[in-house]
Amino acid sequence: MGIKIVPRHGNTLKEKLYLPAIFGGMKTTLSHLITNLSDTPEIKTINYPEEQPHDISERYRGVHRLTKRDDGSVRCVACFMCATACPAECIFIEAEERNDGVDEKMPKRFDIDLLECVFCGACVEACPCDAIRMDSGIFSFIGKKREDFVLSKEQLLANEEKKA
Amino acid sequence: MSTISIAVVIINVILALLFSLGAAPILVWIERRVAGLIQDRLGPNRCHINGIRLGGLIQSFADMLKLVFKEDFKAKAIQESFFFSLAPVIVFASAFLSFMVMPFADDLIINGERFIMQGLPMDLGVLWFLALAGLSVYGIMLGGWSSRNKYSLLGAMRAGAQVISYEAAMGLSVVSVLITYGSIHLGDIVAYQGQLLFGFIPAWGIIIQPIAALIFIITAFAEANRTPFDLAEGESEIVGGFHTEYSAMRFGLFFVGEYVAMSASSALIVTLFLGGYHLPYLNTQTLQAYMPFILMVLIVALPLGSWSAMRWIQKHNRWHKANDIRNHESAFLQKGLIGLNVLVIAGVGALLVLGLSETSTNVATAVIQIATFALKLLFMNFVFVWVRWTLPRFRYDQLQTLGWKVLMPLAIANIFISAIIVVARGL
Amino acid sequence: MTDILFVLLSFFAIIGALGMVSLHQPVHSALSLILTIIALSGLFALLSASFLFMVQIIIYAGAILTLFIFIIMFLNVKEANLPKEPNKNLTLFLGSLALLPLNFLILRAFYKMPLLTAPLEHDFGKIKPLGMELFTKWLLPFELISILLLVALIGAVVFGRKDEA
Amino acid sequence: MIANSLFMYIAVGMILFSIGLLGVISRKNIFVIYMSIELMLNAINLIFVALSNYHHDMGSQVMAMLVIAIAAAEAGVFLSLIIVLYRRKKSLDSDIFRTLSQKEAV
Amino acid sequence: MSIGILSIIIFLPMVTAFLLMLIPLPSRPTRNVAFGVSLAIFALALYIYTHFELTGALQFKEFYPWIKSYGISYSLGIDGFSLIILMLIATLIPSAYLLLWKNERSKSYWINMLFIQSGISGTLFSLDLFLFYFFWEAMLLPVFMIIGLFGSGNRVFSTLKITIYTIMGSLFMFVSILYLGVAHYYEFGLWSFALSDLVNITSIARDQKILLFFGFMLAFAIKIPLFPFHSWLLQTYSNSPTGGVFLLSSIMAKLGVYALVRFMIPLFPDLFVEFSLYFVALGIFGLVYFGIAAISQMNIKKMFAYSSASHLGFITAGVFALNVQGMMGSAFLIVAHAIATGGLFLLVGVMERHLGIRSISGLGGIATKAPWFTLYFAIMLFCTVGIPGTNGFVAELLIVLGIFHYNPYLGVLSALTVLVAASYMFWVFQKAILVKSDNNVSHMKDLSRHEIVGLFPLAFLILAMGVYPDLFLYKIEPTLQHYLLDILHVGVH
Amino acid sequence: MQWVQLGYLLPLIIVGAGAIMLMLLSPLEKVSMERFSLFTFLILLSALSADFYYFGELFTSFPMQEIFSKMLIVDSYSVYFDAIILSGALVTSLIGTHYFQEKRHFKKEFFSLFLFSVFGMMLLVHANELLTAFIALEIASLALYVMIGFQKIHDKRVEASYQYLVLGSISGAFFLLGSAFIYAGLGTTILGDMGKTLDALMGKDVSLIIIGGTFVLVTFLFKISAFPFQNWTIDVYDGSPLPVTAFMAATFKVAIFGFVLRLMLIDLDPIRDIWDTLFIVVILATLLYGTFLAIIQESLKRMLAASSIVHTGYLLIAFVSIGYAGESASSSIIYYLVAYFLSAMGAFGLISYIAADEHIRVTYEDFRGFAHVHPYMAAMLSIFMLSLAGIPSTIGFVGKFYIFTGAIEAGYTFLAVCGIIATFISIYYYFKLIALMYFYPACESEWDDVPSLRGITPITIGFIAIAVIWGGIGNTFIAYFPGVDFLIESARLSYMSLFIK
Repeated sequence: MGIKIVPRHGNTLKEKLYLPAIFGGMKTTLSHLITNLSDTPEIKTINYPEEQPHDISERYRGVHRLTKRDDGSVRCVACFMCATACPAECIFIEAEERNDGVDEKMPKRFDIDLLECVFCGACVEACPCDAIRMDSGIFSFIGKKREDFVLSKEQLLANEEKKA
Repeated sequence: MSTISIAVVIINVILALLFSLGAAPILVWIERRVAGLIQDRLGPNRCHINGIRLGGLIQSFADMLKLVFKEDFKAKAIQESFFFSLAPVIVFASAFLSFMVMPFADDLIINGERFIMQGLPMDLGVLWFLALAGLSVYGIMLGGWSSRNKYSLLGAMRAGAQVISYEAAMGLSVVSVLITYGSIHLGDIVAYQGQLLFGFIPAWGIIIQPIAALIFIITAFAEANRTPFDLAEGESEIVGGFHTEYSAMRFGLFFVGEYVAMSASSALIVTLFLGGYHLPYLNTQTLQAYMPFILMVLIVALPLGSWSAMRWIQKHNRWHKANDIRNHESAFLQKGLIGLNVLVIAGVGALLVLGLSETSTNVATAVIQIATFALKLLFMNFVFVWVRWTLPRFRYDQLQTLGWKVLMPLAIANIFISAIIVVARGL
Repeated sequence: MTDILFVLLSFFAIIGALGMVSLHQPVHSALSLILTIIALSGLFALLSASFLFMVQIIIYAGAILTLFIFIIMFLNVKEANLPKEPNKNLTLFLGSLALLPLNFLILRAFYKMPLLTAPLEHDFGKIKPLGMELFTKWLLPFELISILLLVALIGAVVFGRKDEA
Repeated sequence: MIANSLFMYIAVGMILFSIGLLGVISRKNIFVIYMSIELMLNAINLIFVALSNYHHDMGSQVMAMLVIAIAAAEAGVFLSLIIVLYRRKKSLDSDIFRTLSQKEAV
Repeated sequence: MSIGILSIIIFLPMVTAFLLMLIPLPSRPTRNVAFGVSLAIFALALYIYTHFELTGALQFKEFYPWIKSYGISYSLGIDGFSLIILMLIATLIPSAYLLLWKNERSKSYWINMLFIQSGISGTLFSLDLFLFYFFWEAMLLPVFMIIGLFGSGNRVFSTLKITIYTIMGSLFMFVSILYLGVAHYYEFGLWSFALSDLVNITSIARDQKILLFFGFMLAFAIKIPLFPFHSWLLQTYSNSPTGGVFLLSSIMAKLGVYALVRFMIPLFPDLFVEFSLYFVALGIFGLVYFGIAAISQMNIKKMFAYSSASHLGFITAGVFALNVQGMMGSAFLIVAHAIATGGLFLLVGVMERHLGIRSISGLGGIATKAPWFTLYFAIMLFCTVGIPGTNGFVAELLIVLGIFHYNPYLGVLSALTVLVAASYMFWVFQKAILVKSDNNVSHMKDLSRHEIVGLFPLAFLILAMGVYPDLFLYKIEPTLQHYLLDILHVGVH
Repeated sequence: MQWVQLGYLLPLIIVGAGAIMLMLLSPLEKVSMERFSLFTFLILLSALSADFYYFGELFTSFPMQEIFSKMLIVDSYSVYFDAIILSGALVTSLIGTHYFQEKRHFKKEFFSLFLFSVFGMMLLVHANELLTAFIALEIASLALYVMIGFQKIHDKRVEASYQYLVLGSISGAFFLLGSAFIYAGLGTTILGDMGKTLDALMGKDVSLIIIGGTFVLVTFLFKISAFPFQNWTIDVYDGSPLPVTAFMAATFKVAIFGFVLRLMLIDLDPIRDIWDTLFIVVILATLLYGTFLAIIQESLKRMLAASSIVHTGYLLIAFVSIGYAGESASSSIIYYLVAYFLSAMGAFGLISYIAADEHIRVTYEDFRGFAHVHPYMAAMLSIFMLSLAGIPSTIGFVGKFYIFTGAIEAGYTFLAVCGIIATFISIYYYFKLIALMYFYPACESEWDDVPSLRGITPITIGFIAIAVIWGGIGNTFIAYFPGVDFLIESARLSYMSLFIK
């Protein structure tokens, strides 16, 4: 490692004047403006509510969902791994005994506060039994109160995997 | 004071108000739309009143309303609440007042009475602008200081130092312009620019004094705190600069004041360098002499222009859902344009048929000149916006270096050269 | 009309000046001074010195006091660093008493002078005749001012720059 | 009538001048001291301009302009000096600057 | 341009002193050179003495313009009165060198002595008042140096004191001189400070004239010192080195009297007459006062200091007696007292060098150890007291006569007071020299050869003048006649 | 040809242009400090030689009257003062050479400022109009303020600068107010015209001019540090670098007197006697208080500062005598200015030379036994002290002689006596130093750091010492060599030139 001396550019008079470069830049922006005003715009913006985004990738981390077992019951065993892994501490789990014999424990409550969540996906990685996923594809979650953003177990379970 | 003079005065004031204050929402709109279009996106285009969006212009009014009705919040730490409230007023008022001396048209003569077409009929001219530009910095500095917020203070400091340093270069560049024109009165300056240079080039300031024009435009950017000199706001490093703590209408005044100041700068640039209210090759005398001819050209040109505008609207002003209320807008605009055409042609036609009296010629000249001025003003404002979305912000030391080491010596050298030329020509 | 304006402007000028000497915070003082200066510029306008009116606003209000306020804010003086002036008002009062005779003496000398009634030329105080006056009769002082400003500039640079060593 | 009298202008000017003088004498804040000096110069300007009107002579308006320029020059030096002082002493109290009266060498 | 003999007398020591300052000679050769210079001046003085004509007019005049715009000139000249003092100086200074031959080791001592000699001569010869003032002040500096450098005790303070004191007096004189100059300018339209021109002034009002008179008088009174202006005296004398005291007491104090006669009489003849009574009285009062003060002193040096002052009061009284006896007596006493006091102080210096003490109570029995010393001491002392046979007797007799002529009551008073002096002088002689005491005076050595030689002329003069006074008086008489008859217009009684 | 008249202004132009040239040169690394000293010296020398071209000629003229319109005057008077100011500056630059090179923190701009202040002073003498004079005064003062505070690392420098600046500005405001009143009364501020108008006004009410003149005099009294305005002097002189102190004490005062004498003699002449009583009080107080201050000082520099107040008192004595003995009093001022200038310059210069090393102190006590270690320096210092005290054979004596003669000639014998009293008290504090230097044994170690006598500074000081002596005794013995008479004659000539119409 040494210090790399980068030669300074812009020693010619033209470059030192700066004005040609500035006018060049302004020409570029103007050409964009005119193109976009003309019949062949390059505008990439979609008119969102009316036009929906069509290029969301499959790996997009949307709102969480809790997966179900084949029997429709919650897959989660309330191991708290996700809550531990969560950097934003937005997962609140209350465990209870599972009496149906399928497993030993299950969450009594499983709340995720989306206002806290940073959508990092650490909980998904941490889950030992693939009980939590973020493949619902919901990129826009709307609520009118703060309380609306705390998703309960039921709501999480209700989220469906996004179909491609 | 006759009725006409009162009317003219009122019209003048209203025009000044329109050009400055009324222009503010339009400028906001232009800014946002142009920004969008330059960056390959749409600007605001949704807000509407009964389907009428005017390309998103309504959004500006909506924002205004929002600012007016928002909660006026003041942090508890702010002790100097008087100055805190005063600051935006100063910014706004000084920007607004500085617009007041711009001539929109040549002196209007009605019934032998001469009216100066300015908001405030003063002959101080460019000095008035310089004075108020100097005062406006108090608003920024007071606002930043009384906010008791270090970011605000930093912003205020930056603004203060910037304005002080650029004011010098600005004043000097103006001096060289004044040497050329031989007057400080803006009306005389514009009248001078109605001449032709070598018989075929309009003697606009930008052609006679390109260096002064360049310096003045640059410093005007700095005085108006516009990018690339908007370090006072510097949202990326000091949050929002001097207006971090402001909200609601207090913020609104800052916000509007900035656009008014921009407008005022543009108006001065137009006046000093872009021929003011003159159409190229058509100064007041020519206009008055060839008035019928020009009106005829107008009758022909206006429908043509409207027709292409209508074509454009038809093509672009569509909405996605067929049943949206906003789809009516296209038709409304077309009807409006046609109505305007009819009105203008009828009026002008009536004038032509009835024959032009001197007064009506004068009034028509004034109207045309006001329109010209408005167009030039709009163009200059557009340039402001255009530059903003092209150039990145300066670093602070670069800003000062530019001001003191480049612009100032250049301006002084320009004064020398101008003076020598003027004296040589005079001999 | 002019009388009312005169009274108002003088009132503001004096109020501003009083505020300047009596307020504790330097920023407040400076702002009061701006009030005075703007009021004074109004008085200049009343005296039909229109160019000076502008100059007063541009130079004094626009440059000198901006710089002043800039520095005050720039130093960001804390309350603790301000001088304690417990007897300020008392000294101001006593001082004003002491200055009364002087003022009386001076004003009495002026009292006998005739009023300014004669009409002025229409371009009195306008920039053009003023410029002619400045660049013919007063050329030398004008040039000297440039040297003075140069000296001040060097001085400011000397004081302002960083000490090496 | 009032606004027409030289006396009134001089009176205002003298009042301002006296206030300035008072400020210099009785305040300890170096900023205020300097502002008082500026006020004095301003008062003198008012007197000059009033006299210009009185004598019908624009010479004294020129004088007032020169005075403004002088004030600007002084302001430059003064402010830079104040910065130096404040940086060294961390105070705006003119009474603190008493190193000179102390018996000290060099 | 020729240089007159008086200029040589003034400038020879000065130039020599400057040369000595620049040439790095050690102390001893410096002293030898200085002594040589003083002998040379003695020779020149003898030349003048022999060529002096017996008139009251000024002789050996020299005149060069100096500052033309103010009419200031470099003009010199002597008359009989100056001549006496010139001779005195010329005689005393070589003796002083001899007396101080060994004890003063520093080079600057000798250089300062030379400077003093210059200053004294200059003061003595000046005819222009400006020039006179110039030398009068310039004379002070080397004294200042000599006391400060070589004195003892609180010498710095005493030097400052004497300097300020004397300069204070002389500055008032300065103002008076300036006033006279201006008055001359107003009256004649010409600037001049020459004595011969200033005496012509008639335009000064009496009130101013009185002030001017006292302006001059103050300077001289301090120098002499007269009664109320003596407070510098004690400390200075006791702290000064021997040479310094010698010069102060025997020469410079006399210059005060000299200047009094030389300048005040021509300038203010009427006032001189008018105020003479007060000054005679003051002189006699000084005589008594200082005499009593002397008695109460234990320090021998201080005692002599007071005794000297007391005699000077006597001299002053004689000057103001306005008759030829008084004035001649004064001139005579100036010489006599200069010699005697000078000798005494030199002897005290010797004693001090050997014993290191000055208190009278510490002495005693010196006579047995040092016979030569005792002899000279006795002669000087007798002279001071005015024992017949010494010149002191003649002088005092003349003065008493003069005062008696002037005013019989004062004359009687003065005759009585002379006795006071006798009493304490004898007491000292007895206590310090003769009576044997237990105190240790064993360190006392007798005088060395140089000292014996140096003191001999003094002792000789004392006796010679006492025996044959006319030899010395005839040269001065025309001058005094001139003063009294031509200027003061008082007859010789 | 009016361009030829520029020749009259040549010294002024040289100094001004030189100052600007030095300013432009100062950023260059290549040019060393020594070179800057040399440049300064050369500029001043050439200005001085240009000045001497007109020296001793009786004339008066308004150069370039069409352009400068009587704002600037050149006459024998100004030429004479120019000569004093320029030689003062020259001497300062010579004696300062050592100091500036020893002490760090003197940058090259210093010399530019120095020349600017010389320029201002010369301009002040040439000014023929009140505002022009004020601007000239401000140029000189501003440059001085900066020169005082140049070494920012010392608190006392900056404080001295501050103190001087504040008080100077206030006094400047008074000057302006005074000018305004004079203008109010007379309708002009040009010096010759004012006098004429005032003559015409005599017998009518002139109270405005009196008030205005008083205010102008307040500034004057302040700048020369007379009694009610003397407080700054000691602190500011003490806080300044020594050569700057010398420059301020000697040269600046000369320039101020140059202007005020012109004002008083030409313009306010008809009403001048109004201020006599005021001046008498001021003189008495100045002498008294200055003497008191001088006695209580311990530091030599402060003593010299205080003594400069006393010297101001002497000068004022002559100033007040002008009314009745115009010619001799004004030439006595001019002569005394030279005398004081030489003595103070020498004293300050020598002390600055001795104190060039930072840790040597300059109180009285520090000079104990100085003569035994450095006899030549002590001798020179004694000469300067004697001259300041006014002991015969020095120029100070002759100066006092003229002052007092003038006072007596004007009928102010009383003032002369007061001056005399102040003089003999002054003996105390001057002779104290001599006594300390000579009458105590040397303490060798303390003076090891004092530089030996080498270089340009001590030679200059030596010349000053000789000049001091020569000014006291010199005359026309040596043909064609200027002595006392020459100085007096040229002072008279310059006085006469004021009245040429």
